[in-house]
Amino acid sequence: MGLFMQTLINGILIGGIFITIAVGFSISYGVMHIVDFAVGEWIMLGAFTAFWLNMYTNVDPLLLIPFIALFFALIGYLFQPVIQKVVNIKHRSAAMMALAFTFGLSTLIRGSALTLWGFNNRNLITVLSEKNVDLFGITVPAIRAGATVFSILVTAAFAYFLYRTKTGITIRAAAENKTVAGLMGIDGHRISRLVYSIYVGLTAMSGVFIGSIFSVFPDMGLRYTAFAFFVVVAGGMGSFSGAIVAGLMLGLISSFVSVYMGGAYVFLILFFILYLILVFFPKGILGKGW
Amino acid sequence: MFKKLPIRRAVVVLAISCLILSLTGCGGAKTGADAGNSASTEARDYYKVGVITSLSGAEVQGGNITKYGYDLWAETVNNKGGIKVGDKGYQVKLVYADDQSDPAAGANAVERMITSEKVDFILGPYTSGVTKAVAPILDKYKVPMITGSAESPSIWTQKFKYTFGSVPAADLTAISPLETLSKLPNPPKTVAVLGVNDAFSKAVAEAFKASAEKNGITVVKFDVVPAGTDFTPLISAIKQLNPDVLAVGGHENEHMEVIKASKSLGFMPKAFVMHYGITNPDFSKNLGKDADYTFGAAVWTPDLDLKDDLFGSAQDYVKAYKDKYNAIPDYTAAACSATGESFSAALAKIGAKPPLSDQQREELTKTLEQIEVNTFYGPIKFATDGNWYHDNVGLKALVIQMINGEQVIVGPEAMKAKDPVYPVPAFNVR
Amino acid sequence: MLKMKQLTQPRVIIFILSLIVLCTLPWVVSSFILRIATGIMMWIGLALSWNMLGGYMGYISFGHGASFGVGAYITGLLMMLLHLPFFVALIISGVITYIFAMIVGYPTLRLSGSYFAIGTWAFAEMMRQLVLVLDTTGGPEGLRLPPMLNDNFFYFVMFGLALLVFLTAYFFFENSDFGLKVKAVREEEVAARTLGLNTTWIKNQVFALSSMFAGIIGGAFAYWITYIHPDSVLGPLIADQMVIMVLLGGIGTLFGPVIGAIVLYVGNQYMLAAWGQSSAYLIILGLAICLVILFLPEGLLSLPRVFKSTTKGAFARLFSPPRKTRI
Amino acid sequence: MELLEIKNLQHMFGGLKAISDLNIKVKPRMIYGVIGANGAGKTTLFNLITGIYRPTVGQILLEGKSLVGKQSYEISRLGVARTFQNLRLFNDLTVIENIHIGQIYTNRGRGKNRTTKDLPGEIRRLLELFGLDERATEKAGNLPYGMQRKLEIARALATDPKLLLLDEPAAGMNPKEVMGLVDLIKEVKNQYPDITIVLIEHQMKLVEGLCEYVSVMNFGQIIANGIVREVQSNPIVIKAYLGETEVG
Repeated sequence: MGLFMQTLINGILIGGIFITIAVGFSISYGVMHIVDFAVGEWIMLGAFTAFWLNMYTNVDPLLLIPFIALFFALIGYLFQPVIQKVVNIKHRSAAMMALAFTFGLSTLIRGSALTLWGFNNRNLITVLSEKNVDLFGITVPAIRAGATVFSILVTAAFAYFLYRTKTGITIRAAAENKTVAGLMGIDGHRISRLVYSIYVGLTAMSGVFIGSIFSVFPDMGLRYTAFAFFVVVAGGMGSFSGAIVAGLMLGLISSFVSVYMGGAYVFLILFFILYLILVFFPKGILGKGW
Repeated sequence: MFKKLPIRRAVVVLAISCLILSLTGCGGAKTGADAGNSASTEARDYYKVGVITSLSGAEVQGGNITKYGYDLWAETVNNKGGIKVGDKGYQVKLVYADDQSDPAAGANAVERMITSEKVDFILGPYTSGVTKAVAPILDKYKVPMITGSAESPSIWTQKFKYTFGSVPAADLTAISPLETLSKLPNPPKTVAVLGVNDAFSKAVAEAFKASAEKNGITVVKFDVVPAGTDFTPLISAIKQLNPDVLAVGGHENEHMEVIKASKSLGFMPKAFVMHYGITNPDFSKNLGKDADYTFGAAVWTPDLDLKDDLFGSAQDYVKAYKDKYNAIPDYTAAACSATGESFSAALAKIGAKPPLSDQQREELTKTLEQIEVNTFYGPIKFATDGNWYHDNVGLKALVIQMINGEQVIVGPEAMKAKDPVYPVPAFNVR
Repeated sequence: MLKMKQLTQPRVIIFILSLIVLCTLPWVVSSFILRIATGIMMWIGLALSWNMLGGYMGYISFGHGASFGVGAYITGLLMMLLHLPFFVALIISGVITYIFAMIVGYPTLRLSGSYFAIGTWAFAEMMRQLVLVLDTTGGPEGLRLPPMLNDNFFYFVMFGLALLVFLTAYFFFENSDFGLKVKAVREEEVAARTLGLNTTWIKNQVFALSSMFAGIIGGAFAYWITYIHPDSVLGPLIADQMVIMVLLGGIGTLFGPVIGAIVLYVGNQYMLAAWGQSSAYLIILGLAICLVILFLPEGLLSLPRVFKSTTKGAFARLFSPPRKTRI
Repeated sequence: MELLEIKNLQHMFGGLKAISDLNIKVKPRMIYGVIGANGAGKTTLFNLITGIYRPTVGQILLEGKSLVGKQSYEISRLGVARTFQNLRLFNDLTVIENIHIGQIYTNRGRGKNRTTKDLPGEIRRLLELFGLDERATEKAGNLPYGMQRKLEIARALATDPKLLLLDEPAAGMNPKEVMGLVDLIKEVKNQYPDITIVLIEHQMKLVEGLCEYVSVMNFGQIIANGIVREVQSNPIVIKAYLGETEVG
């Protein structure tokens, strides 16, 4: 029973981190129709920025989160017109172009990071690192708990923004139906730019947590791209509740499979489930995606 | 004009293709050895040495360590007047090829080095996978290669003729830590073994398991997981089983994550046993005190009392390495540097001046099989039969323990500098 | 059938001449160049096979590497476990990948667009993990095939396969009703159905056909390299490279994948040789992809068209797909 | 016998009734109009006939043979062709290729009623009829809007249908273009007298000019049937449809 509860809690804490990324990712997919292969690279850049800033300023990486979020939001904002140019290309495989472009971008960023920062692993140490809380006999790693709580708070704030503010409602309108949104006089470009910048900011911010839970290295992005895809696709593009459920599912599956079946099967089963979900519930497990 | 689905054309297409495919049998009548006459015609007074290793891709980190080792050998040799053959010293020039951590790319790269760069001999890859892909090509061109890194036992069972290894296979070395622990007055009774699903790490994990069973330690969990797995759930499960020892087969990244996950879950076994990777400077640098007391297996440490003419003592080697790369060399770097010395000795013995002819390469390979070279890394003598054909099985496997960020030899009995600390102090009381 | 008039067309003459040149290649160039040429042929075949699915039919697959890997492993296992001769193993593995793709294709092809891309990617990753945990395939130890060190043999095998795929693309996709049907699926699937096209069947056929080619090429690759590993034949890099080659050359065209494969493969080999000790080539690769998409979305093949406005355009006409103006 | 007969047709989207209890009979060689406001369920009706949707309840019979449960392509091969309200051309293919794709399955039922028509000649005839001959080798996506509409009809005709379904053929056209379209459809009917046409419209002008017989749909139901003039004066129709939108 203790193991079961521990596995359950672990599972929840693994998935929690990816919820924020999934939410940002799918809203940007809704508005711009881009599946971003560079999602892992934004995570990597966020983690590295935290690492360097921490090294030179000695400020705890967790306190740097707002700065990193804003900084990357700015980068996203400045970079978005380039992506937009790709989206607007008149081509028979326009979606393909965007997909391949982000793939190229991810290769470019990864190559630059490897060249600039070398191949070494780095450890991002925060005040919560490697501490734990004992909850009725279940050990909860503090950094993971912190990441999950933070992730839920950010997601809630983002949900509030999307459902309760005027800009947020406009974004949702744009995401759900571009033509209608256009008819209503919504400036698509402005919205796309805003959404992309939010997405990059949120993703880089999550990178701080991911970097401190695991480790920081230029190749790390590849791993987390897979997890982010799982949560986004399984949850259904653009669905909040879906992202949360899928995040939990990711965590619970990896946790339970590795404890009760053997770690060798974790990825096999994760990808198999992702494939089944795609084929049978293309709108996500809750059927709420676009 | 539009036509209906061209059945007739389809038949023609298939017929042409079959023709071509059947022609290939005749077309390929020439054998590889004739096609690839790699005899060097250019005149040069230095040795051209190929280095094939992982300079990008997943294994870039280890790949660079092998490169550092090879580089340091070349630099040292050149500073001392080159390889002495007869009464003249010949400089060495390294030519690099990146295998991108991918066997197929490695096969291409090595073929390029042989046929287009016309290298005299080759210093080998970091990973076992690339070694296995490269070895048949070496057999084809009859160019000798020594790898200073690959440790998977399955390389040597294939009996490649021109491939040698200066590090004993993982199944020979990974058995020692648990053996040493089992001989303590309060030996561990249970062990949990985790391994990463790559050729080397899996071999290490299996060796851990085998040596535990042999030495009367119960294996309570054995799990081989894919690279990139989150270790938290696994460690939670292991924590419940409460083994005395957690043994991990992996590379430095996984070792780091295992220690971090254990600490964050409050799991503190009486010892962590690992293998290659804990001697990587990043391991101690990143984990600080948490890295301490980890057991590992190595075939060389900076403290060994070994010396040779080229580098001087092991300590001199460490100093040279540190001056150049600002890091402490591990046994892979040392083995790579020493690998060059085997070639030097063999070349000196047969008196082969650069560039090497095909016969001289053949002779070189023969000589490598015969000679024993004593280096700062230890004696290098390649096995000539058995399951470890062409592997340097002569080296004693050392048990090391990290203490204050330094590797200390704690076993086997005859070699140890200190007694092993077991059980090790918990993370929070260091 | 071929008429004299067709035979004297410049395009046909050039095609036949280049075939002759390519057949004599092994006796002209060095072993290393031949190896590169073999690699080029392999990638031409793979890029063309991907283009059938991604270019002509518009179903962007990021999992085409799975077919390659499955073909490689089946060929390897047949040769090692059952000791079958290479060509027999190759043909069987082609048949098995075809059947396998039919089974996988049926559910997967219900997806479209980005979902299809992610679905195929997930499936390919699943296959890699499966091979890693299976004992028969050797797991992480990889699989060794009987060594065969005849360079010319592999050059001709790959050349033959590339030619087979090329001719299939030319006759079935460029110049036939079948090709039009496939393109109709890409352009408007619903409309195609209401015009009597059984799109499900067409999609499955194209998927299975292109997978079969990738599988056969994978089998040849396995024998050529003699050592296969899940990460090297089932890794995402294989599919990624196919996609990039096709994009680089020009998606949905006959010569685009050919040009893309040559440029990317030679460029990659050159960069590795030139800057062997750096990861900077990733930067170049990434930058090249981004720039091509931004400024040459139709691929390198559209360069002659840019040329055409300034020159007489003989070169351009040579490489642009044949126009059908007569009724 | 009726060419097309729809009995008690009902279709639900989730819990919403898009079509309920719908009955239509279309005699051979007729031009039949279905009018109704946006959202009345007209396009859904076409999608049901052509097998894009599968009806919840009811029967659709073509010459007495049921179409329910058949795939779109099977229905097409039985002789039903259609156009789409928002054009669905093969934009990257040429005009000729578009029409040619329509022709691929004119040999309906694979050999049974194998057509003896001269197919290339048929393409030429369609191109001339629709005034597309000068732009025959251009990509469909590059044609002006009006021509794209015509091309879609030509493509549908190329399948040699018994029943041609036109989904708002005049959408997005100005009154002058609409009159041109009326003449064009009359000419089509002239050259292919055996074809039966069902068209969906909300512009009265087109229906008035072409159809002998109309059905008026509102909220998924037929509220009136009959000759155009009768229907126009039907008070229910005026209230439900004509009253809201301007006629013509």
